[in-house]
Amino acid sequence: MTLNVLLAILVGGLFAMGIYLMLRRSIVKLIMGLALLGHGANLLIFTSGGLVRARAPLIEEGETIPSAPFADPLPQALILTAIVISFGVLAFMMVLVSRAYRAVGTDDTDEFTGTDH
Amino acid sequence: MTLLPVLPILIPLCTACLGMLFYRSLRLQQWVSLFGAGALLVVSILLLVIVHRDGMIAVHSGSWAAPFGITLVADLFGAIMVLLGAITAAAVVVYSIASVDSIRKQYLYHPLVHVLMAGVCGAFLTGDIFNLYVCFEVLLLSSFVLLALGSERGQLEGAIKYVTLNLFSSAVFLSAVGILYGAVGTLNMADLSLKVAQAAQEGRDGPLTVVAMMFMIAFGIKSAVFPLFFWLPASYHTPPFAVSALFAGLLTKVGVYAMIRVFTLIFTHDVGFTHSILLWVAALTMITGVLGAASQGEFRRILSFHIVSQIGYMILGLALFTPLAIAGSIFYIMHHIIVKANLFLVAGVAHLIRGTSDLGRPGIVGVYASAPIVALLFMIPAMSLAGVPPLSGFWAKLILLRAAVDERAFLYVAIALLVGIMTLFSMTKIWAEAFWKSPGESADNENSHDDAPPAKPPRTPFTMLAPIAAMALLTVLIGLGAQPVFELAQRVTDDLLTPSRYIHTVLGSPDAAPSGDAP
Amino acid sequence: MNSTILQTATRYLLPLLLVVSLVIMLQGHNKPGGGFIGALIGAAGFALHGMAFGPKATRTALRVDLVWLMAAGLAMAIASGLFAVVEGSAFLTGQWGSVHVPGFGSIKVGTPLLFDIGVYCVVLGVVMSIVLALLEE
Amino acid sequence: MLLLGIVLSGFLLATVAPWLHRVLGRFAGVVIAMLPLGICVLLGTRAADIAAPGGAVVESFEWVPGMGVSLDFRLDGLGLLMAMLVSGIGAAIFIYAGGYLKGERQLGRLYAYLLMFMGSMLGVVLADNLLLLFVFWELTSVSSYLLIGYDHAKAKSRSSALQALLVTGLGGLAILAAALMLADVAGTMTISELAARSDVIHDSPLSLPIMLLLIFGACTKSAQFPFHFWLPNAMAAPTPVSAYLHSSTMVKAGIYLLARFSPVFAADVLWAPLLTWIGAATMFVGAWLAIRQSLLKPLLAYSTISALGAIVMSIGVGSTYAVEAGMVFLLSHAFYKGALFMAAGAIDHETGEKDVDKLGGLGRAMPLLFAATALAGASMAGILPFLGFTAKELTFKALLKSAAAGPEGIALVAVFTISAAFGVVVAARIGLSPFIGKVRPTPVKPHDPPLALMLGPALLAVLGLAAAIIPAVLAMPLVRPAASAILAAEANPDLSLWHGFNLALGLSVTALVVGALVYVMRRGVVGVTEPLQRVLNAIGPAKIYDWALSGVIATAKFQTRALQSGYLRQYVFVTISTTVITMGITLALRGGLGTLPKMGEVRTYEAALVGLILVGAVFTGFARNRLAAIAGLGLVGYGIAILFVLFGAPDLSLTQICIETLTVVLMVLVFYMLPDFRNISAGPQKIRDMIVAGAVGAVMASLVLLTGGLRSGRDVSEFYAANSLPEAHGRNIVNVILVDFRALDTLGEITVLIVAAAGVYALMKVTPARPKREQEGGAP
Repeated sequence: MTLNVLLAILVGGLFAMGIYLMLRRSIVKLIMGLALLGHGANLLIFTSGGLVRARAPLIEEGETIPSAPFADPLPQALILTAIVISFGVLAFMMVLVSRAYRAVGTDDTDEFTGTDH
Repeated sequence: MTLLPVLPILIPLCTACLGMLFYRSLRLQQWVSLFGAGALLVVSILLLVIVHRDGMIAVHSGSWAAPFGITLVADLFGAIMVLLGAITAAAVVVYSIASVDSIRKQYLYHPLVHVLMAGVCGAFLTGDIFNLYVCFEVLLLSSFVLLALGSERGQLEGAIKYVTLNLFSSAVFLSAVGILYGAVGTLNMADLSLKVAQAAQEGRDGPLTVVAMMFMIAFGIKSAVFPLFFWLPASYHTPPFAVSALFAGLLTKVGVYAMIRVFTLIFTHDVGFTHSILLWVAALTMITGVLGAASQGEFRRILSFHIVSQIGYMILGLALFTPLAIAGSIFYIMHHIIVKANLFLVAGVAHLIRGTSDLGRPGIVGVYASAPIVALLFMIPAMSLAGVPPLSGFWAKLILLRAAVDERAFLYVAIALLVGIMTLFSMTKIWAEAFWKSPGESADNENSHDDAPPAKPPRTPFTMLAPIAAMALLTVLIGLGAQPVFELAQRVTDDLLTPSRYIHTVLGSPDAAPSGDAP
Repeated sequence: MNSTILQTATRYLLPLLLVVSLVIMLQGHNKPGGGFIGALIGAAGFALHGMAFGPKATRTALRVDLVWLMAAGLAMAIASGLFAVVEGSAFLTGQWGSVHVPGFGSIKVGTPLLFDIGVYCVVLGVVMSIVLALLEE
Repeated sequence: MLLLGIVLSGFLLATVAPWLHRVLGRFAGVVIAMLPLGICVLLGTRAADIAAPGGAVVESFEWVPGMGVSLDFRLDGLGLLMAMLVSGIGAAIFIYAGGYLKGERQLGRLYAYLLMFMGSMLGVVLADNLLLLFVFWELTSVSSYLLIGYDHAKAKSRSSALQALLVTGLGGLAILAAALMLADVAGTMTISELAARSDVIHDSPLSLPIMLLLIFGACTKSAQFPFHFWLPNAMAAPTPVSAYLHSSTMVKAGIYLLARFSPVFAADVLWAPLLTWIGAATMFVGAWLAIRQSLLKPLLAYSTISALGAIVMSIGVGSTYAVEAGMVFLLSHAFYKGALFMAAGAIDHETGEKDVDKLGGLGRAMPLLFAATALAGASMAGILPFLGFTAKELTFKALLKSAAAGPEGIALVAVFTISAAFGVVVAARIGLSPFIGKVRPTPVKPHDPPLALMLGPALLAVLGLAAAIIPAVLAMPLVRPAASAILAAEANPDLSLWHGFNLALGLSVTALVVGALVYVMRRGVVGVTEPLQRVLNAIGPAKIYDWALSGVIATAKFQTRALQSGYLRQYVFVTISTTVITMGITLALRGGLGTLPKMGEVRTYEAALVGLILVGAVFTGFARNRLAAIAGLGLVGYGIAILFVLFGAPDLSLTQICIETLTVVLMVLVFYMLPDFRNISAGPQKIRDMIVAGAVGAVMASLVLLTGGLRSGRDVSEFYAANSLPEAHGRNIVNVILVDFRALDTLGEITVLIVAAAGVYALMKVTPARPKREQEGGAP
């Protein structure tokens, strides 16, 4: 098994579990599903951005360029941004869900149908 | 010149910043907000004028040459969209003065509106696909908060659906960006255009088509096309009217904008496949949306479903992919942002007058008799939405219909026409129920056309009427002066269908392969 | 969570964490770290404080209104980009100079650093307001 | 500027009409009437210019050249006839409306709508651009909607207004479609150029659909069977509106359109028979239904339908005689029907009674009105020496001529004779019976109506007589150019009243006699018409309209309930299924197996780590309580952090650890307030969800595999590596990207964070106030 097969399985697994949780009726599971989905997407970028067992993209003292082989820094920056954004979204979503629970009185999304009928 | 295209992002951001600094004084916040919206409007007019005169502008943020830094590109399309956004924002901010309660304002309502605008303008101006994602998140999260602000049960329920489906969209978008970067090694949209075309030439385009479909799904959810629109009718009628109007005018159109941008600039390597899917999407979106509207009995719900149906028209233009058709889409977007935002604002006034948004009794009734000006201000955008000539919506539909006739796509002509008359049906339903029906009406009251003077409704504040009137005037003006607007749409189309111009502006020389040059 | 152990621990941990957080922020340009991670570590310290002494005490300890902190951070980040505009370059173009710190030698100081400090402020403000809002529930 | 000014003046005056009404009060009608009167006179002065064959006043202004829409106006014979009717009758109507609706609050709006209608109608008949015509055409529909709904507090008014709008609107769309195709085929939008290209149009495969769509559109507007049903309902409008729009002008727009296009389509084999028989059927059904009515306005409405059918039939027959007859019929109908409508309104207004059977002996109380009504009625009945007689005579002549060609013509003659006889009945019912015989009590004591109500009917009734007696002055200048324009050849109608004793006269007399007989034996005849009425009631077009409308709404409700069910999991399911199906199909069709890149074998610890993360994910997915799920999620997060370290991403790893810790803390804090997990999904649903989730996983995994080998270069990261230290003064490239190369992203990112914090804070602090006025939204 090569490395990217392994990571493909990991990405696929995270997406699958994320989706499965999103399809549950519990709003708590919904959030966890979204969290897993976020992890999956981050790893997807990490993997398809060119995965290598490489040094961190840091320039050592006295050098002017990082010594090869170094990992592609751009996907890392993208993922960092994405992690932070999904944290913000997740935090908001968690509180939203707890407020909705308080307003509706249940954690079952099947009861959240007031706005569509 | 290097600042101007950044300003539509910076002004709202700074406004939001100031609003937060003054968050303890609602008065100051209000003035900051008004000033910011005004400044944005002025700057976006200026931007459009300059771009129209001198051609598109690319600004490399941080002075890092494309494709290494993030490039902001103000082409005609982007500039027009920014202006439309600024108009909507200005109208909504003025409208909010009297219509949004002080609790919401204490909890940063105004700064949130401006952050949303920063995201919207950023999305219209950015030339970088990942930055587009970031801008989407900015506008999305501020829309989440604006939607839920107030914590009423309906808001919370609607927000959960809205948030969940939009987050899924973001995840798809993000994954697509990741794969795209992995595949072609760049994020700059102009560079992507070159690289994708190159990959297609080398026969490596199969997976890229899958990525294209991922973008279609992600933007499809955001623009609420069939069958990805559920979040919209579930939530758009729950927040304050000003917020609904802002969302209705702008948010789905950001999705459509992104769809048009990506499927004219980057993914044109497999048009036969991608755009024929879009054609079906467009048709089904038009039909399901308009049927959804026909089934509703509440002012904003009817309007919400109509957003869906109208998005179908915009996608239709993109899907037909002829110059005239795309010009039709552009025209449609311009018309729709103004008209749809305005209709939601009118709904707010009707709500203010009658204390409810439901149609029929008990509900909004008798506005025609008691507030004829409001009735007129509803009639203009409503008829425009239904495509009644010579208002703006007529021209938008006409262009698309001509394009479809040119392509001999008669099925779509028929669908577009029938959806048009269904739209007319919905609008007259609102008109008949909310405006014509009288409060004291008995089963078949004879002597009713000299109806008793209706109960004095609450006075509609000037700050609510003025933005509506201004936007109605704009609707009429676009209708009567359709030619310049159409020419603008044609120029936009010309730019869109000649990606080399965009690429040239961003990357410098026409076929510059990015090299490792220092900036 | 009125634990004496936690309170005592926090008294020692908070300053330590704050120093670490500042160091990580400042060295971020050259080593792993940066404003974001730094702020998270700092926030962890204050969060600990909040759990030990209650959110009200933490708000006092923070000494600064969180909304202002966030706004100031954002303003700093924007301002760091506007320096270049004054010079006629594009928004966010890095402007560098060196500052001579006695006993430390010459340090390169630039607007990206200011930007990172802005990020630090924002993240600290954000995390703290979320944590405190939840603790106050 | 003449024609443009004429058309626009109505719209301009409309904008100030409500204000005029407020300022001028009861004189507003008269003042406003000066505009149509002026237009009528102005047009009259141009009659000489266009009398010559092919003569026309032409104007052209640019409007939206990009879409081929220009303000092309063309005043030819046909346009002149129509425009003079619109403006002339309009003048009478405005005066009449001022009297009829005296003191009404919303009269100002009525004036505005009527003026808007007048402008649009003038636009329709003067436009020489297909799309311009459509623009005005739709505006007539909209103004008709607003006018029918004038009594907006009545449900009947509203539904009638909607019905008229939908039926004529549908027709309007057909015309739009036809216009676009026609423009495409013929390469021009100019109506007057189409006739010259009729062979091009004829040769196109689109010719038939264009023609059918045009006929459909015209038939809806002109209330041709089976689209006639909206017209009687439109009588819910106040009488001035009925008299103006729904008898003398708007309903003739369809006829105008057919007349306008007959030079283009006359060569088509279907054109003539279609129009002839649609017209004949309409004429017959209208007449048949008319004699069943006893209320004033329905009586007139059905007879209008019949008359419209007769004119369409004439255009269909298409011979010189027939077209001439049609134009004379159109003119005479406008005169007498306008007069009768206004008279009927006056009767209703002055007596409070609408039922003809309950009226009688009014002649003594209102002699002037009686005189006017009788004159108009006589014209309608086709008695010598009224214009109605001339029209009927000419029609008979034309039909007889075509009857010589075959049995179809004979059938037409028979149908026309019967319809004419029924017309006599209607004329007698309105023009005669209310005024003669025994005086019957009415809700209001009758007396002659005021001048405002008298002027219109009297004028039109007299015109019907005068035009017949001195045709050379009053009828010829209008009818001849109109017929010439339709025939595209010089017409020369013989408008003299007396042609000697011939077959046409015989048929005219027959119609009169039969009419008189039917009038006398009306009750019996009504009994005979019962079956037709019953069939129409059961499966008639009005019924089909109702079914269609409720069918569409039922479909809409069903569809929306199915799609917009309110269940979030269904939304998520549909959205995700769509995603995975779309991606899966594309992958299968276009994917192609790329070359898998060589990345080296997996090391044991890597496999173990990935296994651990997967276990964490599965644990989260199937955990029985929330703490376990949070723990599983934490495992995933920290595992990924380690993975980041292994593959050269220390910054990511640090961030991931911090964020993960924070997330876990928040989750514990928040979910503390929420109930623990329950098992609420049914078993089959779980399996279905697993299949979808598995499919997504598979698609994403194969996508990762496929795209891994595509990577073409690392230009961008090489650039970062090369420039990070020298240009951006930083050794940590990731950080340099974040704060310098792509700082704009970071700016956006911190903005997102601020918004999230604001959102969390607001959600925690704001509790919804009790529903107050300013609080909006919320679930019902």
